[in-house]
Amino acid sequence: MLDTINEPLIIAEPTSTQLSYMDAIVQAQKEEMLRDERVVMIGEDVSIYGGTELVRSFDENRVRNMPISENSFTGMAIGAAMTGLRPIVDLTIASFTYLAADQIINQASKLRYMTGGQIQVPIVFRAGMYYKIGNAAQHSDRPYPFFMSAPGLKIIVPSTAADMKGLLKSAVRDDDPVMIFEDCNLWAKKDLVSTDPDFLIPIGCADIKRPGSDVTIISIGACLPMVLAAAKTLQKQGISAEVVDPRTLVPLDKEVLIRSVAKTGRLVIVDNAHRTNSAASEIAAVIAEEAFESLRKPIQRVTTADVHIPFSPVLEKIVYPTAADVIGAVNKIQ
Amino acid sequence: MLDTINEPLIIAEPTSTQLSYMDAIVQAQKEEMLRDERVVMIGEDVSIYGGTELVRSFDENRVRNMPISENSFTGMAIGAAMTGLRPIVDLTIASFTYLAADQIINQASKLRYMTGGQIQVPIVFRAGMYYKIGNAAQHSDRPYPFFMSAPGLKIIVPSTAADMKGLLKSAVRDDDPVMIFEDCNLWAKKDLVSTDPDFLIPIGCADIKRPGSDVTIISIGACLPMVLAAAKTLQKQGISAEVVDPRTLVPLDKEVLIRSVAKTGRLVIVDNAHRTNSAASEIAAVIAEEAFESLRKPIQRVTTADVHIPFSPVLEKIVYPTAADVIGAVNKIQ
Amino acid sequence: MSLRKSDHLEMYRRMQRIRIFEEAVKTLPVEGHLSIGQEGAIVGACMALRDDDYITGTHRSHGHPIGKGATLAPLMAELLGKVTGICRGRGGSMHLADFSVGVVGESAIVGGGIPLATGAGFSAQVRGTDQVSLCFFGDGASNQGTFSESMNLAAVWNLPVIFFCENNGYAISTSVGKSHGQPDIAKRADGYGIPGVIVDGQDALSVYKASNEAVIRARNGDGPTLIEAKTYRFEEHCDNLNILIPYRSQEEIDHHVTNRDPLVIYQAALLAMPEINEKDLDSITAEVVTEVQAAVEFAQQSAYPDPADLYQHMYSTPIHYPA
Amino acid sequence: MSLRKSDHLEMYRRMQRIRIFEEAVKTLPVEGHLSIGQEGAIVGACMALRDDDYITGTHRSHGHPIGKGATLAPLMAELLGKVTGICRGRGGSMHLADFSVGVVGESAIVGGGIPLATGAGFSAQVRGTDQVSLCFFGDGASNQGTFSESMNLAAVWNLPVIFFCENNGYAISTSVGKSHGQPDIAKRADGYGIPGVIVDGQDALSVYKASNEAVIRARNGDGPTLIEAKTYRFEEHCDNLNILIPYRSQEEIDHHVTNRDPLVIYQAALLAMPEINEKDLDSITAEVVTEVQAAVEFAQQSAYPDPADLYQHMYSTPIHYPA
Ligand SMILES: Cc1ncc(C[n+]2csc(CCOP(=O)(O)OP(=O)(O)O)c2C)c(N)n1
Ligand SMILES: Cc1ncc(C[n+]2csc(CCOP(=O)(O)OP(=O)(O)O)c2C)c(N)n1
Ligand SMILES: [Mg+2]
Ligand SMILES: [Mg+2]
Repeated sequence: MLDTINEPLIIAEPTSTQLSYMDAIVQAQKEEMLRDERVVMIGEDVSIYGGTELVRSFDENRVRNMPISENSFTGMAIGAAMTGLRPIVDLTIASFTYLAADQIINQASKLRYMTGGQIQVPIVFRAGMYYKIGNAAQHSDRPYPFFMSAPGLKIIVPSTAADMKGLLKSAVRDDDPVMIFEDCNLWAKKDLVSTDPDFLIPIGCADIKRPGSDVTIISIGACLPMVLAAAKTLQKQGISAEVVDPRTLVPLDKEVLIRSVAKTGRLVIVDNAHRTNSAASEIAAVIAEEAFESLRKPIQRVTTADVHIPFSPVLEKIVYPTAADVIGAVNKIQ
Repeated sequence: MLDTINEPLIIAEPTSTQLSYMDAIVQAQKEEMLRDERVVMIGEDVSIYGGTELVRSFDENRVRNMPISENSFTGMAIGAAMTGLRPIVDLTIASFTYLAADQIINQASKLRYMTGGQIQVPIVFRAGMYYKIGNAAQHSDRPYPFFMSAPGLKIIVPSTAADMKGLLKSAVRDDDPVMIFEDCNLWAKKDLVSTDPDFLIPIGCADIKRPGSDVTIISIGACLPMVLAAAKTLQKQGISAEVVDPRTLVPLDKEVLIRSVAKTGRLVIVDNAHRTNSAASEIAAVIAEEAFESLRKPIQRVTTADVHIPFSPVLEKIVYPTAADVIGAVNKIQ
Repeated sequence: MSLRKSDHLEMYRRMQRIRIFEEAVKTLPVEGHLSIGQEGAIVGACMALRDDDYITGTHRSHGHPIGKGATLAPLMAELLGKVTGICRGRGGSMHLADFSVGVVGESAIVGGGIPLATGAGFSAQVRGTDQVSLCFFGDGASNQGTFSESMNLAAVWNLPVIFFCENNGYAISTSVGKSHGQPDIAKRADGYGIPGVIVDGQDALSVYKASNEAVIRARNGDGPTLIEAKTYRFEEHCDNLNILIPYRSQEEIDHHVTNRDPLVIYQAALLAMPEINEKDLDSITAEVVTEVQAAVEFAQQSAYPDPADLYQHMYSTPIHYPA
Repeated sequence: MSLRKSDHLEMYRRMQRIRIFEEAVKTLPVEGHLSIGQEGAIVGACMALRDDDYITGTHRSHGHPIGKGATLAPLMAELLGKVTGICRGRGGSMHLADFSVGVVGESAIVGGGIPLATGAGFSAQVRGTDQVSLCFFGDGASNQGTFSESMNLAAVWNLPVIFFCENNGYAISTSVGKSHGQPDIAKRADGYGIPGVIVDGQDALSVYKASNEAVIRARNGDGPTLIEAKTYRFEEHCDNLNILIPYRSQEEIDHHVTNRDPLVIYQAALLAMPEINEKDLDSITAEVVTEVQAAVEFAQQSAYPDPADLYQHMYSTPIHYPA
């Protein structure tokens, strides 16, 4: 298959239902596995972590439990993707992605190019970000920035059940490797989600979650509920914030981001990643380069501090960005 | 040992000598190994890749050849650092750092914090960036941005033999994990280097490689010779470029960078890393946030394109930033 | 080295400490991976070590430092996230590393501690001490590449390392039978030219014996040993898991709890010794109960870390930090 | 399956192709890791495979596709970075992956191809075909965690995978003796409950026989096999290395080149067969010489990729790309 521009994706919404973010993950996978028998799911303890329904619906050919060998079962899935399957790899906790980084970066992201397009790697890597729950530093990373620096991957960070379902389904149908970072803090959060089995949200499209005119707040992943709350408070102060969710970090939908900043002239970026080399940093760089003339004030990054996630709840709760931080940042640039 | 501010480092230059970048690496290690018997070197085929002199000077207790097991020998060195040694780990080619990313990030960078300061991890990870030499994508990465997003590491990218020697020696003496990214394109480049065995360059200090007044060019790692050449050409055009080398990427010497931009009002950042989430992105974000009022024009990132490094020389030579690119970027913001 | 009466009583004390500590944890608002059922394996191994020897452990981190002789109060305080905790509240339940008794890390990255332990052995060798390093890891962890890589490293360099597998039959919900090409993990040793030993992990004395032999080998410069202790976890993997598909039967659990409790087995062995009587054991149990109660009170009464100290312990030599 | 005359001649042809291809490479301005000396191991293994079976290889990537039956010209063009190269000039010497003959990757990350091959076997199993997957890797690669992890994965899921170790005695300058706890890599198989076989890699027929048994096992659903072929690399690791401390003796090299050349050994075996004579072999050699010459000419006359196509082949479904 040669390089082609993504087929226009049909976005239909015949009926909708209230669905949790977790159920959206399960449903997206189930629907895609029913639709296409090349889609298989592999991971550790696949029967738990929301996988129970899949284990009950598919046999061991389609849902496989893995020994604790992250680099190799990830590589195994990549090899399978190269030879006719479309695997979904559940890496469970995002801090474990480092163990599979070699296979994800050196193999999955590179092999299409390195073979001159002979091989394609249609694979989805799922990684769950479990933080804010006292898991301490070895279990609490939000490492999407890490993988953003490797060309060849597509990276998505859905913030609602609908985005999760539509983007995860698009990821499974994409012919390139896609990493999807899920946020455990959103698991229970419900949302109206289309029941159309072909409901898709295209990769690479940002979404304006709240229109506004005075300041652009770019919200990454699970920052969204908190950012929307901040926007509400700001509204009471008379500041109209436009909340934009990139949804896809690679490729970035620069156009929508730039258009919003062109309108507001002010930019705050909110990201649960550690500050240095966060997704917020990349977006700030893009805007400082491509929309500088629109900017009236310094770009503000509101991020997690450059400190490891501490176990103690009194320490952990102060490391992540809060609505107060967002409001403070917005006020700083009024 | 409790948290203390770094002791002021003595920077003395009794005599100097012409030394290549490669010899600076070898000498720095040899001097530190002679000075402190806790310093050991481990890596694959340590007798080659510039290690011959070390193998001849020290016995197997101090210089150990490793099986090809990057994650584990890196972890082994970390365990040794926690129990009284000060290892230098040669990971050879930087693309192999992904294999050791788990131990570097999940253990080395985190354990001091996670043990409440009970344990310290004085270790140096060396990674050589071999690119521009037809090695293709699996051997040509420049992955420092990857590790910049993990708190707890110090990251240095020396661009001259003197910086290499002084920084590598500081890294060995530092009580925290330090990653040093070496550039094979500089190996043969010679420079005047102090012969004082206590010659150190402090980690976290940028260096103005060329003073100027019209534009700041921040040059990362091996971009320097090319950037200095561009600055010369610009001078002929009547543009006075100040060339600043951060030398350390984490922690970043913001003060020096901001001061330069405050003077020139214009910023170009040159980085051999892939564009997205490059070190250039982080620096752009810092400046757009903390020195925005000084900026008169958009920040320009001159980086390697977001494409894997191709093998064919006709393709490879066009992916990296060139002096013409730098000049173009400067002219764009005049 | 054969065990004297005082050693036996110390072994019993440490096993009871783990058991009673963990029982107390169950009553506290703490999520944890408990070591109940595995006390014989842990303490049997640790008793073969000197105080200055090293160990590394796992996410199931409470038992290892206790087995190695740690004071209980800072461990309990850590579980509650207090500043008096062994890790100043930064580590928590999966990371009770007490460096003062030689714990070089309790890694919640499965398999992550194995290279660290290998490194502690390497360090001892380079520094020319006769310390040894013992690495606790699970059956699940044995499938990480770090295990085979580290065994090979230790074999090649003849490092004083004991690879000690607590094979409790499961990695969360995954049984050894369904995750290992063959079920005896000790058999892997042969591929790296080192001895591999299987031992009944519920029999602390057998564990001690095998560990002691491995320690002697290591201390004499004869290199690493792999020990696989077949043991069993009495509790759920950890207490916040919602496992809807059962992976082990109640009969299996009951069998182990009833017939294979390492404390009961060791008690019987002790009471069969002429020099030890029930009173010896009862008074130890009573002491440990008091000790654990005191630890809980200490933990509960301790302060939380000061949020102002968030950045403390990030760097030994902080430079421009926090930025 | 026993070999017919035509199979023998094909085996000989492929071995000659590797040898003569590599000899030609030596005359070109190409840096490469040559397979000279290892032809018997490579071709012996590949001859046991069907065209639709999979293989993965290593940085020493020239021999594997040739062994699997690839056309030479696109391989040679790739070495010169031409657009007619098998990878369109993107891959180069360490990456001569020809997917059309089932090469799923030639990984220059040592040990990186082992999981990929395991995945190709997994894929065949899920898709319900009877394809098998054979993984070439070196003695050095066997120390990567991916090797033990993948063997275990294949064992647990009974995958149709053959782990084929080209043990040429060295990983760059590091000998097996100094990097392996014990020198027989095949012995590691036992730890994962799969068969491990040692074979003389310089004897293509023995390699074929062992591989064929493993392939039959795999195709029948009986799971993976580890084969260790003891072979030898006649040339330096690659031709841009500056190794100042000798790591193998000239006598050792001479011994292998003189007495253990797989082409010479196989030639002798062939000529001992009543149905094959010198003329058969000579005409094959002549054909291969012509074929290689044509490949060199094709490569030299081909164009370089157009710089405008730099971004081609990055994505199947490019979105906002290049940015
Ligand atoms: C690298 C990594 N992968 C997965 C996990 C999730 N996890 C935590 S404990 C565990 C099971 C470990 O099993 P085992 O090694 O047998 O130890 P046990 O829990 O039985 O003591 C898993 C998979 C993890 N913490 N780290
Ligand atoms: C992960 C990784 N580590 C190190 C290297 C550098 N390297 C290239 S080839 C090689 C030796 C490989 O030895 P072996 O597996 O025996 O293959 P051989 O070269 O003998 O064919 C090494 C260390 C690499 N390419 N990848
Ligand atoms: Mg277990
Ligand atoms: Mg070899």
